[in-house]
This record gives sequence, C-alpha cells and structure tokens, in this order.
Amino acid sequence: MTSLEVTLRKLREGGRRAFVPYFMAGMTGDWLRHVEAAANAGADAIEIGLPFSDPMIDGVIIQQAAERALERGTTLASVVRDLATLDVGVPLLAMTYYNVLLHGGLERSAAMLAQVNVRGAIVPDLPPEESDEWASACASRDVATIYLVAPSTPKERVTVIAQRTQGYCYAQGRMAVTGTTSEEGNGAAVAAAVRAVSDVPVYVGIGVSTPEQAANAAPYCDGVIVGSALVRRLLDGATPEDVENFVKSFRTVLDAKNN
Amino acid sequence: MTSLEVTLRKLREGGRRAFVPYFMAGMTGDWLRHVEAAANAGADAIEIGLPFSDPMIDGVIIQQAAERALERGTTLASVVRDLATLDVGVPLLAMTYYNVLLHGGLERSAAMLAQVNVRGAIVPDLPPEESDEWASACASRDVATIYLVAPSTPKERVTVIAQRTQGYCYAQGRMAVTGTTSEEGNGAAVAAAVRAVSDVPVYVGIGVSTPEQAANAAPYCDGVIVGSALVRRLLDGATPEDVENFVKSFRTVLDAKNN
Amino acid sequence: MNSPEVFMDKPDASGRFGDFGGRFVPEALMTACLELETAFREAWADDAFVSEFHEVLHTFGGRPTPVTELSRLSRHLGLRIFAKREDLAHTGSHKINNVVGQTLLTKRMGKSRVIAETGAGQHGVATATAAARLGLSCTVYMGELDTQRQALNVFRMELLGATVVPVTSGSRTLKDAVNEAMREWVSCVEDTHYCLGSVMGPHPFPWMVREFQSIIGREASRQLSEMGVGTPDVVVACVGGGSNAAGIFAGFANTDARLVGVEAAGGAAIATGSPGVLHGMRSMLIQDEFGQIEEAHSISAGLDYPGIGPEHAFLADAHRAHYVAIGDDDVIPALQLLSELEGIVPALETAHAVAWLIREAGNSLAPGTSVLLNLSGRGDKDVAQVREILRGQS
Amino acid sequence: MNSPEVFMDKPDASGRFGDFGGRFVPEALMTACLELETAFREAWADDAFVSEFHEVLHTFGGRPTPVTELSRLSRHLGLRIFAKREDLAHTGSHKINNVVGQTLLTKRMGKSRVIAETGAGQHGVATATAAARLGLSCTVYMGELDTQRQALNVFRMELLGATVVPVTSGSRTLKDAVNEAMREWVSCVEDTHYCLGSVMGPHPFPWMVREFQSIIGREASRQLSEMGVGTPDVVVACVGGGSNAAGIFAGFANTDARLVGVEAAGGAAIATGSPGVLHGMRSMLIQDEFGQIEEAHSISAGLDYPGIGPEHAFLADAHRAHYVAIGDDDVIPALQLLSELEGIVPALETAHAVAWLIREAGNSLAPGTSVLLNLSGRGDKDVAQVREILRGQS
Ligand SMILES: Cc1ncc(COP(=O)(O)O)c(C=O)c1O
Ligand SMILES: Cc1ncc(COP(=O)(O)O)c(C=O)c1O
Repeated sequence: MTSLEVTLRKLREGGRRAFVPYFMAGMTGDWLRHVEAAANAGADAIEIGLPFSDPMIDGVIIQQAAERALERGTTLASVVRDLATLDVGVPLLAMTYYNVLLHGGLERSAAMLAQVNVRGAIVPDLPPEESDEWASACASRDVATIYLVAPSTPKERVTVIAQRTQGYCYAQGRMAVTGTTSEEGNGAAVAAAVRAVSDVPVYVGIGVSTPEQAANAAPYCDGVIVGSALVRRLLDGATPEDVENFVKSFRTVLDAKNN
Repeated sequence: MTSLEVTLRKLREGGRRAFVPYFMAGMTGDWLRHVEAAANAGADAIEIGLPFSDPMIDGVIIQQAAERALERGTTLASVVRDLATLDVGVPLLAMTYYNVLLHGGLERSAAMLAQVNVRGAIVPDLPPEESDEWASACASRDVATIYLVAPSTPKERVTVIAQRTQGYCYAQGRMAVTGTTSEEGNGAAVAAAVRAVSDVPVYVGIGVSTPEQAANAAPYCDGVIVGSALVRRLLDGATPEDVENFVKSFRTVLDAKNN
Repeated sequence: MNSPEVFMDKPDASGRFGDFGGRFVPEALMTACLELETAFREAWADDAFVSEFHEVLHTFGGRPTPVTELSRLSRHLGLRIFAKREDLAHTGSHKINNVVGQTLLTKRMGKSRVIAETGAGQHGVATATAAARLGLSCTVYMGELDTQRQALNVFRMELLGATVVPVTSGSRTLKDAVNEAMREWVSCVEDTHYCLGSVMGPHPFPWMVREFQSIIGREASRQLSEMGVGTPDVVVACVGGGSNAAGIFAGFANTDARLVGVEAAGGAAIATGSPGVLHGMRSMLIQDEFGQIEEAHSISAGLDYPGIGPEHAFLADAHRAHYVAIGDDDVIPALQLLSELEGIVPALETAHAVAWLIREAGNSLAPGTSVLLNLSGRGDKDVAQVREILRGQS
Repeated sequence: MNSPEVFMDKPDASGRFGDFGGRFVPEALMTACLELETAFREAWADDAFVSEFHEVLHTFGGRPTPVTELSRLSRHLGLRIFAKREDLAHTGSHKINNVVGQTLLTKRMGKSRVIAETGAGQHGVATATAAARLGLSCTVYMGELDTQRQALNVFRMELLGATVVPVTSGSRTLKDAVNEAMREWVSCVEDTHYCLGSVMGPHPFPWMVREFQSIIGREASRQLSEMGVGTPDVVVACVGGGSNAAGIFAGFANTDARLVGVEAAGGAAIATGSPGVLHGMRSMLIQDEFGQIEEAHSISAGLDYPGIGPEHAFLADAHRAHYVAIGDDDVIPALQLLSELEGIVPALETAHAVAWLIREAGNSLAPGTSVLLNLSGRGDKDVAQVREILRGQS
C-alpha cells in the first residue's frame, strides 16, 4: 500500500473528513505561500496542478490558471525546483495531463515528483487501460496513482477502477468539467458505487465549490476536493490569508459534522 | 420602285454621292432644328432614330442618345407629331428596333411614318427572314425597307438582300456596332459584293465618322451614312450651326472628289 | 387536333415554337447564327459528339446528379417531393450542362474563344470553367452593378482565367450584359462563340440550350422509374430565362405530369408581360406600352430578367405548362425551410420553386401529390445576401 | 517479416495502429467511447446499416464522385494526373461521408443530438447538414477567431438549424474547439453523440472515420480500373487531421502505389512534430520540449491543426506512406494553376497537394508518372481569402 493511502486511511480511521485543495503550480510568483497557507489551515493533502496547454477536463477557471502558469514559464522541472523548497507536512498530489509526463519521460517524471514529496498523481486523460507504464513508474517510487470514477461509469468498471486506484478513489460528482457550479450532482451515487466494491477512501471532486456542498457530501464520502472555487479566488488576487480562510471555512463544516 | 429609290437613283445618275446623317429623335427639345440644319447644309436623306431601350447593334453614343430621348418621353407618336411640323424637302428614313414597331402595330406604325414623309425604314434587328409582315406594311405606303449587308454576309445572302432592299443597300463598313472608330474597314469589299449582284444604290455606314473616311469611301459607293460622330457632337451640346458645318465638311469632300 | 401534339420537339425551320422564337439579329450576326445552327444540328446528330458531351458531364461535371427524396419537407407539406440535385453539379448549378455543350461545339467549329453574359455570375463562372478546361479564352460581360454586388464571382471568373468586362450601359444589369455581349460578338464573330446562358436569344440558342439541358429531365425520368415512382404528378422549376425548367420539362413534356414554371414576381414575363422582340427572339417580355423593355426586379439575380425563353411562351400558350409568380417575401422562408428540414441550402432562384410548393400544398396541390422539384442550384452564392436581408429584418 | 503486412485494417483492441492511437480520455467519456465502439462495430457489420450509409451517400451526398483526368495540368507537369472529385460531394468536400455515417450511427444509438467542432466551418456545415436531414439537433463549437474569420459559415450552419458556440479559450481556433466539444460532451453524453471531424481523437474515432471515408478510395480504385488506368504510381492527398487522405489511401494501401500525405508546413505534425498525447490519441504533435501543444499556422484553416490522425503516424513509421510539407507561399499559385488549366477551383487545403505535384514534377516524380490526387474540396469557401491575399501582394 502506498504511503499516501496509509496516511489517508489513518485520517478516516480517526473520523476526519479530508479536505484537498487544488493549486495551479507557478500561476503566481508566490504560489508556494498559498500552498503553505492551505496546509496551515488544515488541508489534508494538496493537489498541485502542472499546467497543460489543452486541459480537456477542465473548465475555464483552471484553463486560465494554466495559461497564466505557462506564460510564466512553468514546467515540470520548475515546479519540482519550487517544491524542493517547500515543507508543508501533508502529502502533495500532482495533477496534470499525460502529455506533460510523457515529455518529461515517465520514469524521470515520476522520479522528479517523488523526490519533492509528491506522493500521488492524478492524470485525468489516462484511463486504467492506458496507464500501465505510468503506474509502474510511480509504483517503484511510492507515488500513488489515483483514478477517477464518473457518474457514467458502469458497475464493472467501477470495480476495476476502485481496485486499481491508490490513495483514494476520485469520485467525480457531476458529469461536467471542473468549475461548473450547478447544484445537482451525483456525488452520493458515485461514492456509494465505489464503496460497494472497495474500502479505498473515496473523495468527491468536480462539483464541490462551497462549504455547504462539502457539508452535504461529507456523509457519503471520506473527503472532498476543491479546485476551481479556490483557483478563481487566486486568479482574482487572493492572498495567503484568504486561502487560509477559504480552507478553514471548509475545515469547519467538515469537522463540525458528525458523520 | 419606291419613291425613295427613285430619288436616290436620280442622285446617282447626277453624279452625286449622297450624304445621310443620323439623328436621335427627341434627344433634345430642338432636335428638329438640327435636322433642318442638316438638310440645309446638303444632306440627301436623313435617318431619324426612334429610341429603343435595348439597341443591340448600337455603340455607347447612340445608346446614350436613346436613353436621353426616352427620358424625355419620346415615343413613336411623339416623333410623328414632331415630324408633322417639319418640311425639309429630303426623304426621311426611320431607324429603330423591331419591338418599337411591333408595339405601335406594324400597319399602324408604317402608316404613321408614311404620313410624315418618312420614305424608308431601317430595322437592324429584323433580317429578311423575319420581315415579310413589316415589309408588306411598308410596301403599300411607299416606305422603302432598307436592309444591311455585313462584312460577314456570304455571297448568296448578299444576292438575296440586295434584291430585297429598297432605296439603298446599307453596306456595313465594319464588323462592329455603331460608333467604333478604328481605321481599317471592309466597306469597299462589302460595297463591291453588293454591286456585283445588283444595281441598287449602295451606301456605306458603320465605320464612317470623318470626312477623310467619307472621301476614302466615295469611290466605291453611292453614299455614306454618319451617325455616332454627329450624335456625339449633339450629346456635347452642338448647335444647329455646328450641324451645318459638320454636314458641309462631308459635303465638301463628297462633292470635290470626281469619282 | 387529331393526333396528340408532341411537345418540346425541334422548332420549325425559322426557329419558332408556335408563335415564339425566331432570329431577330443584325445581319452582322446572321451568318454566325446560321453557322451555329448548322454546326449544332450536325454535332447533335453525331454520336461521337453526343458521347463526348455525356462523357465530359460524367467525368467532369458530376453527372448524373441524384434524385433525393425530401422526406421531411414532404411530411411537413403533406406531399411527396423528389428533388433533382443540380446543386451537386460542378460549379453549383445546372448551368454547367449548357456550357459544356457549347464549349465543345466551339472547339468543333474551330473557334478559340467564348464570350458570355452573366447576371449574378453563375453562368459566367460556368462558362469560365468549361473554357478553362478546353483552353479556350473567355470574356464575360457583366453589368457594372452586378460586378459590384457579386465581386467575389468576378474574382472567381478571373481565377479561372476569364476576363470580366463591366457593362456600364442601361440598367447595368443582366439585360444590358446580354446587349453588350451581342454587340461584342459582332466584332469577333470570326473566332468567337457567344455562349448564351439560357434558353433565350436567337435561333438556335433556345433550342440548343434546351437540348443540352434536357439531360436533367432524361436523367430524372429514368431515376424516378428506377425508384418505382414513375411519372410525378407535378414537375416544378424556377424560371429566369428558363433553361433549368426547359431541361427538366423535356423529360416529362409528353407525359401526364403537370409542368409548372415559377417566375419571380418582379420578372414574371408570362404573368405580367406581353409578346415582343428582344435579344433576338420573339417571346413574352416585360415592357411598357411603347415596347420599351422594363427592368426586372428580383431578390434573386438569376431571375432578374425581363423576358423568358420562347419555348416557355409557347408552352404557356399551348397550356402545356403553367407559369406562376412568387414574390420576394416568400423566398427566404422557403430557403430556410428547405435548409432546416433537408440539409440543402438552395439558391435563391430555386427557393422560388420551393416557395410555390409551400404556398400550394393543401391548396392546388392535394395531399399526397408527387412532385419533382428541379433543385437548380446551391445557395452558397446567396448566403451573404440572405444574411444581410435577415439582419435587416431583425 | 515473413507474411506481407496488411495495411489499414482494424486497429488492435486498444485502438492502436502500431504505437499510435489508443483512448486517452477522462473517465467521464470512457463509457461513451466504449459504447460508440460497440455500436460502430455492430453497425459496420450490419448489411442494413452499410446499405443505408451507401444509399444516403448516393441519393443525398452525390456519390459516387467522378474521377476526372486533368489533361491540361498533366501536360503542363509532364505527369498523368487523375483527380478524385470530392469537391462535387454535397457541401463541397469529403466531410459529408463521415457525417452521414456518424449521424446514422447517432440515430441507431438512440441519441437525438450531435455536437461537433469545426475550424473553417466545413465539418460544421457538413454536420449541420446531415443533422438537419435526420432531424437531429446540432451544436457546433468553433474558435471565436474562426467565427469571425468565417462568419458566413456560421450563418450557413444556423440556416441549417444548428447552434454555433464560439470558443473563447486558448488560441480560439480549431484545437480549442476540439477541447471545448470534448468538455461539453462530458455533460451531455447521455443523449448526444460527438461527431468528430477527422481521423483523430480517441478510439474508435480514427478507425471509424477512416472506414466512413474509405468509400473515396474504394470508388477511386474501381473507377481507375474501369478507365483502364489500374493502380496509379502515386496517390496524394492533403492532410489536416488526415481523413480525406485516409479515405483515399484505404483504397490503395495494399497496392504498390506510393502514398503521399501533404501537410501544411505550419502544421506539419510528421515532419516537425514528435509523439505525444492530445485529444484522446497518441500521435505525432507539434509541441514544445515540455509537451505543451503549439498552435499550428496555415493559410488554410482546415490544415491548421497541430496533430495528425494516429494511423498516419503509424503509416509514416512503417514507411508505407510519406508525409511532406508545403509552405503557405506555394499554395495560391497551385490553386491558380488548377483553376486556370482545369476549371476547378480547389479548396486551399487541396491546393497543398497540387503544390506538391508542381514542386515534384520532374524531380521526385519522373515524367509520365501516374498520379491520383484527392481533390478533397472546392475553393468557394476560400475565394474571398485568396482575393484579399492577392490584393495584398499587388
Ligand atoms: C441556380 C439557378 N437557378 C436558376 C437560374 C435561372 O436560369 P434559368 O431560368 O435559365 O434556369 C439561375 C441563373 O443564374 C441559377 O443560377
Ligand atoms: C477541403 C478540405 N480538405 C481537407 C481538409 C483537412 O481535413 P482532413 O485532413 O481530415 O481531410 C479539410 C478540413 O476542413 C477540408 O475542408
């Protein structure tokens, strides 16, 4: 079992609903300060987006963030250099598209990430069928490969994915790209489908943007992932303090609830 | 034999080369004054254009003249009314397109024209093959039907046309519409072709715009017809005196030459 | 009459269809017209020529064009509508049939050049196309107003190697382009053929162009048979000069099919015209009481002609075909309906015929009536204009 | 290798052609892709479906398109050139083949709506057309820049009943329209099929689109046989995503014919790209050393794509086909030459293939070489642009 999963299972055993914020690496000069702020405010793990020019499953907010990061010259290497200076005490998870890793070289990319305390990776355009090579590059370096389950995923596939995912299973709360903010979602059903076939922690993402939504999700999952809602604030100039407050607002509802 | 032809044959017998100017009826308020001036200056017959909206064999000058005449409300009836006031002592020849006569009614048109001393008619879009009806309307009223021979007309056709034409045979001096002013022409060959099969007077038109060209044509024909060169001056505002001078300039060369 | 009349056969020796047709041209053009008649008669009786004509239309022109059943429009109107898809012919309309024939004939006559008139540019583009293919030089006369309204088509002709001459006389539109082409023909008739664009002009043009276009009707008749439809109740086509209508009527003139030609209301020579002579033919014309030709006015440049081919005037006279008029306002809704229901954006000209179907469905056209629509051309050329008009409305 | 390799057969179970292809999509789209694969496999094995596909292309799409011998261009270049006339297909290019297939499949899958991406608008217009015919609703994603550059095509799609959505992300061109269509598909995959426009994207799209387009090559092969030409020495086609090239190559992949794909120099994924993953496929892409996709730049919107279909990447790898690049400067002279000599104004995309013939005639193409050119589309859509460019030059 990957160290990430060990950590996250422990959280669950401790009755804690995890909160996982997402940052776009290199989007601003002080992006690491935002990451630190989130960790200080109680984030349990942090997704670090490595920007890609054509982010197929991301909505406009993450797209803009990626554009800014790329304009600032962000690369896998620059992110790794940055992360080498960071010590936040919670696991970091890389989130990016496959082509970025391919071009870094799968083994080399995995090695670079592992070296700077990245303990998991989410590659949304890399379904299980295509990920053997990447998964093995990660496996030898204790980098968990995290897979998504979508509302459209049929039962048999849920089983396969839930068995394969490491750290947690990313339950996509809604048939939409990141950053859509409509109210209705399928998070509960997706999480239940995963739980029906596996005891891997289940975190809900895509469709959680407010503490209220997080509170609603908490009963049926082990954690929530919030990306666009946070990144939107950062695009608008949020400070590390703003980030702390943002994270705390989620922390509060997740901790308050006795699920 | 039509009275027109009798008159024109007499001219020839007297050794006179005929000069036939063309006027667009109704083009200006004082157009009759121009006609009179031409007669005074020695024109032997005068072509009176009845304007048509779509003058297929006319160049830009006559087209413009027709447009002006139509804008001034010129019709067959108005021209006949005008001509009723005119007494110039030389034969008048109507020149127009078939549709104008058709709409007047062939019999009625011929009768109206005959009534005001029009002794011949040239209808360039009415070839012999199509003109029986018109010709018979004219015949009973002593209106000569004048046909053209073109440089492209083959021998056998020349014979037919030369036999059919009355008054004179209109020898088209050039394969072009009216008002073209290039130097070379086929007038001599066309006239010769007609003369070879008939003793009807042969007048050359289309391609005669200057006294020099008239002088060149004189040896091989019995008369010349000048349209666009005169109408152009009238469009530019020529006075009856200008018309007199214009006609005299042709008269001089045609009379001077001993052909 | 004792023996049943045969329609759309050869005209008489003078080029007449009944009272209409003939050859009213200046003597300078008579020889060319006579030579053309002889050349066409010989060529059309020569299997080699006819085969080449069909071969070129097949390998270059995109023939046979299909017959498409317009199922959704049919359901919408309660009819059974089949479309003969001339929009799929090379250059986008039936015009290619005629110009392929005439340019092959030009070569056969030993001439090296063609001239043509054009209104919106369809016939000009088609002529330039066929001329390019045979290496003939090509000059197209186009009303100055039209060169401005259809600047892209001017450029298209130039791309195809043609020279486009703006005509500044008269109304500076199609009618004047015909005049000018005739005038120019006088001065170059030796080496130049005048490739007239419709079933109009002096004999033999109305007959010759109809013969070249009759491939539309012959194909459609065969295709409908193969589809098990047989003779349709109605055959309908738009009419400018009348070449696409003549082409499709030719396949059904001697059947029971009702033949309907749809003119633009602003250029409805049969409905609002009277007999007269223009452009070398006796036909129905829009003219004033003095025989002065009036300007046609239509939303569609290809129907913007004050006359109609003489054979149509005859077919109307003989009650063999019926001619109706559609006003500008009904044209764009018809274009939109066909586009949305069938995925075919028709030319504005063609849309007149569609508009008539829409108007008459359930009225003079009983439910279930089978209709063959000549889809004479595609609407690409008109899309910019339609857009402007719809913008102006909203 | 002992047994001769068979080219352009089915991809392997993972959707791979050699090292290329696959299915790199978000989990939210996996089910749709898998269902699509199943549906396509079943449909393509079902005679009724295949017949309907052919029937619609025949009666609605204008197939078979002819093969035209380009005699004057051949003489000019010292080659023997035949053109497969996809410009005569309905909507003016080969795109109709694919959309007829996919819309029929959409119906078969019980879906009521299609979405599509488009660059210049050709695929968008084709999709809107096929959707209109079947009564499917249709939304087309188009880069905002392209909606401005090709405003008339936007209107054309709207006439056909489609909704056009301008895409404001990224470079606001084709690549971003694909991204956006994929994103939107996620949220409507239940009732909506994504009608992808070329042999790209995740499995089964590259295979399925090639199969639908292979009618081009099958027809051409039969037609050349009938003409007594047999297998040509060279088969050449322009390559954007690569669908028209794949379609014609499919008829000749297992012959001796040399297969040549011509990319735009500013979008030459094979010549200047490297392997990578984009839009659901592993293929050759134009990208920087970090795997960021670069914008393609071509005079022709249809070739303005930084990738290429995976099967082409494989055919290049296997040395079965050769991929060359033509710069913008050579394109317009090629368009002009074909127009003037043959009376066919090609699309700018197609003109790339013509430009390659001009460049290589007498060089890599020995005199007398027989060539089959895929004339993928007509130039009407490009005439305004060409005019502007030529004006700018003079
Ligand atoms: C598509 C189309 N249909 C019809 C016409 C009208 O011509 P005709 O009546 O000769 O068929 C035109 C003329 O330009 C045309 O382009
Ligand atoms: C005429 C034409 N040819 C070629 C292409 C390029 O696409 P593909 O490479 O998929 O054939 C396009 C795309 O729009 C096109 O319109």
